[in-house]
Amino acid sequence: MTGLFSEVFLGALLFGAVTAAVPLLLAGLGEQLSEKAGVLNIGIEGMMLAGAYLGFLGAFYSGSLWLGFLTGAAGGIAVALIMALLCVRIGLNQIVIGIALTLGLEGLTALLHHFQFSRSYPRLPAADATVIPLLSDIPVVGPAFFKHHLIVYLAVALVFAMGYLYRRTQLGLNLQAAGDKPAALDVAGIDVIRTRTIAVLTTGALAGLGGAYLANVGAGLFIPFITNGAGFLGIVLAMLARGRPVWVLFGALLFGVCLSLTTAMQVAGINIPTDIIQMLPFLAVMIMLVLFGRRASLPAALGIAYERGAR
Amino acid sequence: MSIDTAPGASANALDATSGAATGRDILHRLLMTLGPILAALIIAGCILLVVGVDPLAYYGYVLEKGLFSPLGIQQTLTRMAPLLFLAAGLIVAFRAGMWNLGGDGQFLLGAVTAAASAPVLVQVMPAWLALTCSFLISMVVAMAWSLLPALLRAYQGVNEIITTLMMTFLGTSLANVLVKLVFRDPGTTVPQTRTLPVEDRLPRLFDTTITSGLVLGLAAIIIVHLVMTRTAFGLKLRIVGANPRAAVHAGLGVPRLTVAVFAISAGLAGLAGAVDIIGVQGNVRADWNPAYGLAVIPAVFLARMNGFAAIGFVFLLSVLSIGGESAARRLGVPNHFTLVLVSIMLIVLALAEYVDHRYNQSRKA
Amino acid sequence: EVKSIAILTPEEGTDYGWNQQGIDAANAAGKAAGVEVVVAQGLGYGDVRPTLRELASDGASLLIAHASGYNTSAPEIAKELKVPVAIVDTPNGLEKGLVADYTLSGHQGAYLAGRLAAKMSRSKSVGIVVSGEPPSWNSQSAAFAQGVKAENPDVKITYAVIGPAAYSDAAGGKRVTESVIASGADIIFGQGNGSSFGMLQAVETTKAADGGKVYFIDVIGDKSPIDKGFLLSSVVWNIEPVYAAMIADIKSDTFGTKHYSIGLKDDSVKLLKTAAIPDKVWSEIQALREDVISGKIKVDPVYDAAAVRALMTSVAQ
Amino acid sequence: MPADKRDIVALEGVTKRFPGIVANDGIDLSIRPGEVHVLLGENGAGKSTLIGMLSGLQQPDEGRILVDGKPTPITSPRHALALGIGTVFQHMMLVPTLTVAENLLLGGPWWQRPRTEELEARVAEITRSLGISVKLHAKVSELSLGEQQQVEILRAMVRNSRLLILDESTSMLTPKGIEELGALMRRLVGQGLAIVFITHKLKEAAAFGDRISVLKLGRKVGEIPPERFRTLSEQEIISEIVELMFGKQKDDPEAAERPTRTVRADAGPLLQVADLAVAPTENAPGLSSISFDIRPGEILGIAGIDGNGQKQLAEALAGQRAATGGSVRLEGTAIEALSVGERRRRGLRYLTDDRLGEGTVGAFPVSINFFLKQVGASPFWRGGVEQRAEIDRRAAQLVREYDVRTPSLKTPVARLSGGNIQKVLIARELAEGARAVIFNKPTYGLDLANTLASRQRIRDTAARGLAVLLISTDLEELLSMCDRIAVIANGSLVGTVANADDARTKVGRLMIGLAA
Ligand SMILES: Nc1ncnc2c1ncn2[C@@H]1O[C@H](COP(=O)(O)OP(=O)(O)OP(=O)(O)O)[C@@H](O)[C@H]1O
Ligand SMILES: Nc1ncnc2c1ncn2[C@@H]1O[C@H](COP(=O)(O)OP(=O)(O)OP(=O)(O)O)[C@@H](O)[C@H]1O
Ligand SMILES: [Mg+2]
Ligand SMILES: [Mg+2]
Repeated sequence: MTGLFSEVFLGALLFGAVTAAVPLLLAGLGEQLSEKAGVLNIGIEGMMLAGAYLGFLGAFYSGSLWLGFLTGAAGGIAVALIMALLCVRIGLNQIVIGIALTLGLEGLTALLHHFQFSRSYPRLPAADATVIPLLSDIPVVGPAFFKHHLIVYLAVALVFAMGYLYRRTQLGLNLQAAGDKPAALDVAGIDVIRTRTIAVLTTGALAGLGGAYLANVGAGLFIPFITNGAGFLGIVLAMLARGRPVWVLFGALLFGVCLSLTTAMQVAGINIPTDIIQMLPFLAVMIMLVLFGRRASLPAALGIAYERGAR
Repeated sequence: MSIDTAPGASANALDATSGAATGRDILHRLLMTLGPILAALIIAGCILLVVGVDPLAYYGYVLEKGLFSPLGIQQTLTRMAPLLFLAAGLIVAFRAGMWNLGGDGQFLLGAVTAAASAPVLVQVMPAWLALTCSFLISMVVAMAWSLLPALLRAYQGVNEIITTLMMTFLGTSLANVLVKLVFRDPGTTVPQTRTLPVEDRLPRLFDTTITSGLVLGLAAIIIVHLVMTRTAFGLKLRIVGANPRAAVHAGLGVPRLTVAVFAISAGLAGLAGAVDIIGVQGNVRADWNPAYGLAVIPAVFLARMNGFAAIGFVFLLSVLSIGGESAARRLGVPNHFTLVLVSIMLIVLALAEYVDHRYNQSRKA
Repeated sequence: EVKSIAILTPEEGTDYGWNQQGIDAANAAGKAAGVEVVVAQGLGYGDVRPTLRELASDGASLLIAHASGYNTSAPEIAKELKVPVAIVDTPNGLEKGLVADYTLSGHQGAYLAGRLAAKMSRSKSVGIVVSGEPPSWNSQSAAFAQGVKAENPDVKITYAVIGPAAYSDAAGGKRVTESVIASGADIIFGQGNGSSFGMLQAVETTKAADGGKVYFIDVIGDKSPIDKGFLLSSVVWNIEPVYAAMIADIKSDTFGTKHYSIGLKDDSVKLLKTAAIPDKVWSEIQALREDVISGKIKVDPVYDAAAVRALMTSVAQ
Repeated sequence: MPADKRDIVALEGVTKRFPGIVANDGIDLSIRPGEVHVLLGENGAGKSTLIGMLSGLQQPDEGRILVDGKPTPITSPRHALALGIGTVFQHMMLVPTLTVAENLLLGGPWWQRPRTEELEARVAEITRSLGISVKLHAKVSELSLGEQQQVEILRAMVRNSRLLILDESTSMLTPKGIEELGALMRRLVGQGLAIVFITHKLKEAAAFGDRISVLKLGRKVGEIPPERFRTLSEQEIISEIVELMFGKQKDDPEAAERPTRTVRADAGPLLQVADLAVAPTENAPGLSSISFDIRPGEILGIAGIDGNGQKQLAEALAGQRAATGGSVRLEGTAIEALSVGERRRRGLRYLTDDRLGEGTVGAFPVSINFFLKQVGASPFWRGGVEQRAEIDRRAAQLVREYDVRTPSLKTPVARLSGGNIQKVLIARELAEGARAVIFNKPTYGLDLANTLASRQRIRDTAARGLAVLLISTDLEELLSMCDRIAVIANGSLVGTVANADDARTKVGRLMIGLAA
């Protein structure tokens, strides 16, 4: 059986795990940002779909992946803008609008795909990888972690950038205050609405980018419902991570690895139905919650719209 | 701290200010619902125009096939049954300030349980008894599925959004495993459960194709509404939802009530699954997941967790899904357009509620 | 007295696969018989009773429920409204005048595809990637594996399911296919709806272990219009004869008394010839095709997922 | 009234309406450097609303605000800060999950790193001159309410405010703290600042103010300008204010009246607490070996600086907090193992100091809030079904009896002013069947009339033969009501004194850690 698991194959499995993890990572980081600022962003699946569709459109017509990531992020921002206007500015129910946006984007992108691509199913060429010298020569680990598109390294760098932002900057303080006690932020002279708007728009950009990566690199094409619930996984990751970006990274990787594990076990001929293997990451998380889940600390004002001077 | 006060708090804020409904109130509500629906239709109509479809024809078909044709209205009413049960379950949870987002998993497990038990039970006992037992087992299984999130929330303070979402992912997979490995009908090549014969399913109403599950669903949601608004138990749950600390202070057994809320909410979701199987579907196929939960959640919010309003919104959803499918087929628009229409409608309705609220406030000032 | 027939499909008929083949075939059969064809597509896998009832009330003389998910509801509606329906994957569901079954299996074609793959694999390693495990795919996966082993027992077969209900998981299709290619396969036999485009993309963008091209063998439909030179073949189904026979049977009152199937014999299942297949190989395959038709080679369909997995385990080692 | 050139800020005819109420009605006000302007008024008179407009939280519906003589709409809190208006709000405005330092830094330019060193230097400077100390690196949630209030004052100072507004900032302070804050205010106005000071304690007004304005039902009903203020004695000022507020002449209404009740010495104790212990938590001290008895008709006071375990004691008695040892007996039966609800049914009542946080469900109607602790009990519920008529009837009765000022029974209770919410709570706790009552800071935040009324209720309660435990940080209050006063420090009772002539000194000594 060891023969089956050649270095190349193991490398490919892990590479696949990372590729699957990146959209989850970006969505999770985005959701975490919104939640920190007090906005429960259920519309993130819709933002990812918009990012996937527009990202693919951009990359396909321009021939540049980077432009695709840009248009993807813009797509996410466009959806986030609606969310920010409706939920942050005028305080509509975040759950209603979030679900509505997700449903709407599912329908809209499927509709557009139908009229545009459903006869030709265009596909992008392979994403070019930035090979990190030396590190990429390590067996198994090298090809798995150090031969990705540049955006993957940027996404990982973002994890640490966000960690720095939350803990060491004035903006980090503002975000936390916006989620924990928005009135205190307001009287300190910082506009809560603006802070939350910025957070939601950034979430949109990250989710859109995640969607674009999923379509352009993960799949190389766009098809309806391509995100398959990745946004909801992002929400779960963000909540499990309790405000720490690194935990989003670990969580995303766990999911990615479990997906690859499914393939590995099949290739090894272990006869467990995929349904059961697919339950593994969720089981793992549930067990973690049962063992260590005490008092998951969410921001006090999460999900509650802020209105100045309201009683 | 946790997010728990959010859903209940807003709901209660609304229901506390709304006094007894007068005729004018009802008229006003109706206008504030129909107006936005019209606006949503116009917006969605513009999208139709862009893709080259006549919106009037489209809506004509939606109305005709979802509402005004005898066949259409029967289909619409039949579709409502499971949605009503789901809505009832969500009302309990949301009013008590708990985000049961695990409805789909509970629904599927309830469905699988019903599909596994009913065909067997009808062979050994009278049909009415068999179906009743089947309903009860489904309810219990769904309740059991909610136990872990309930206990974690009640005694460990673990946020239930995460746990119920996880359990819904797990429940969906488990339902599939059960269908494929445990309850699989040996007589078919397709992995699905045994089929409950049409004669043994819930009777249809009068001479129509409407399932009597509709009556059960209506009864469930009305009972839930009355319990939540008119009884001590309901008030206790609403206190927990609006201010958990006040509930502790008032001596309510918050952990126990929490578990009760989850059990009721999940039990109703399980019944939704059972009523769909025993009333309409007859069996469960592997990988079947209608994901009703996602559409029902906003409907319940828009109804401000009021049971009667929820019935209205569920009806609207059903008309759109039945009529929209037909209209799409006739006019060559992909069926996905219905999603866009529902989405626009939700947003416009939410906006209208906001405008209405603002208007009322400025009038009172 | 057949005025119109209706076909119901779960997804849009633009997938170069199951849905498109069904709709195209219904249209062709209808045209040939001079009857109107109503297409209800993209219905999903939920409850289609409303659509069935509506189509029946609109006067369709035959409802073709073109998804295994519809095989409980369609016979019920047939009995309720006394309308003939055709369903799939339910061989023992026949009822005279009401229900006919057309359990389709391209296993004979898949067997040939397996022989083809074994002949053409440079690395002596091929992969099967599926997005789910419905019976008709299982029988093709199994037959493909049998074909491979019959051609050359030394060829390694890697079998991978993307995940449960991963029909639209294009990224998953790509990821799993890439892993399978990394395990050494240079020919991929892929079955999946939306996800098969992800498989195709993986084949197009990943090099085999020897640095050469990886080829893709598709099923049911013909993706050559969107091929970029990586499509080796496809087990193409032609359902038109089936539907034509159904219309004829309704007219002659024999509907619901027999099974319809497709096979190599009448070319309702055939292997797609592409430029990537050398003529010599193609003629060998054609010879094998005759053997299958004549019964010299017997290919038994295996529908059960567990049996397929067992088969894969035994062939993989 | 034309604006004076000397005013930093002046209000001209400012009106603010809320649904169903005119919170401010044509108010004129002038605020000058070098003056402490005291705002007085009953609960709900509109003081905080006025402050809200000065600090940019709300906009007036009519009238205008002048800053340095120029009409200036104060559009946002940020704008108010820029104008040099710093506010310490009635309700805490600190982020509990951040440290004190981070809270003080909040509001800086977003792209910057928080300038912690700079802040530390600045804080050191201010605290030195003010004579207070703050723990810069403690999480706010770990601080007592008194400490939090100091942080808020410090924050206003750090921002170089020209006008400092203090909305009921003394309500959480000890007598010593109040004195210090008063001295601080005097020093600040000495440096040329303007201060607006809101309080319900007339003595504070007389002691620290230069100018007094009195609000009543949203209107300004009178003002004592500095010229007059300086000519009056404390007693004269107080009686003038009382006249403005209540329209009747009266001596210092708060002057302590010793309890004249006599506790029957032969009666056995009604509430007995022995060796009660509670484990400390992350942000609250524990309790250790708390023991006391209260006889029927007796009021036992608990004095002490806020945050020394008062809340823990009250909660442990009520059953809301798990005790780790000791016993609690009510009328001889042990109740320490019973639930909150069961203890209440036996007659133990707890009036919380956290009215909005746990005492009420803000969004629920006033009527329901009367019965939060009786849900399911007859006659308001029969067979579990709500009897709305019965509830409304009884609620209306309680509203009348306890003089709750509410637009209607259906009004969400959070819309009431603090004093009226308190009346709802008192009515609820004293309802039928009470045997022993724990009052935790019962008059916190109440206006004078309400304070007096509440105290009278408590005395009446005891007079009916109930045992009363009165927890308060207000020594005057304890001295005016209790039979005995115990002092709590660091989670244990450090001594108990009978409320005789020298009680004040004895309690004071115990509180600062000396023997009585
Ligand atoms: N006057 C009142 N007295 C007691 N409780 C009240 C009163 N008004 C409202 N409530 C409380 O608020 C809840 C909501 O009341 P409301 O009459 O608005 O119910 P609802 O949910 O709108 O039901 P319905 O649609 O039947 O009117 C009631 O269940 C009750 O607990
Ligand atoms: N945002 C608001 N919405 C509705 N009503 C309000 C609002 N703010 C204040 N009120 C009402 O305006 C009136 C004045 O309230 P305000 O808080 O100014 O009183 P106050 O003088 O500060 O009383 P207290 O001494 O109790 O703090 C009260 O009746 C209150 O209920
Ligand atoms: Mg009502
Ligand atoms: Mg106030």
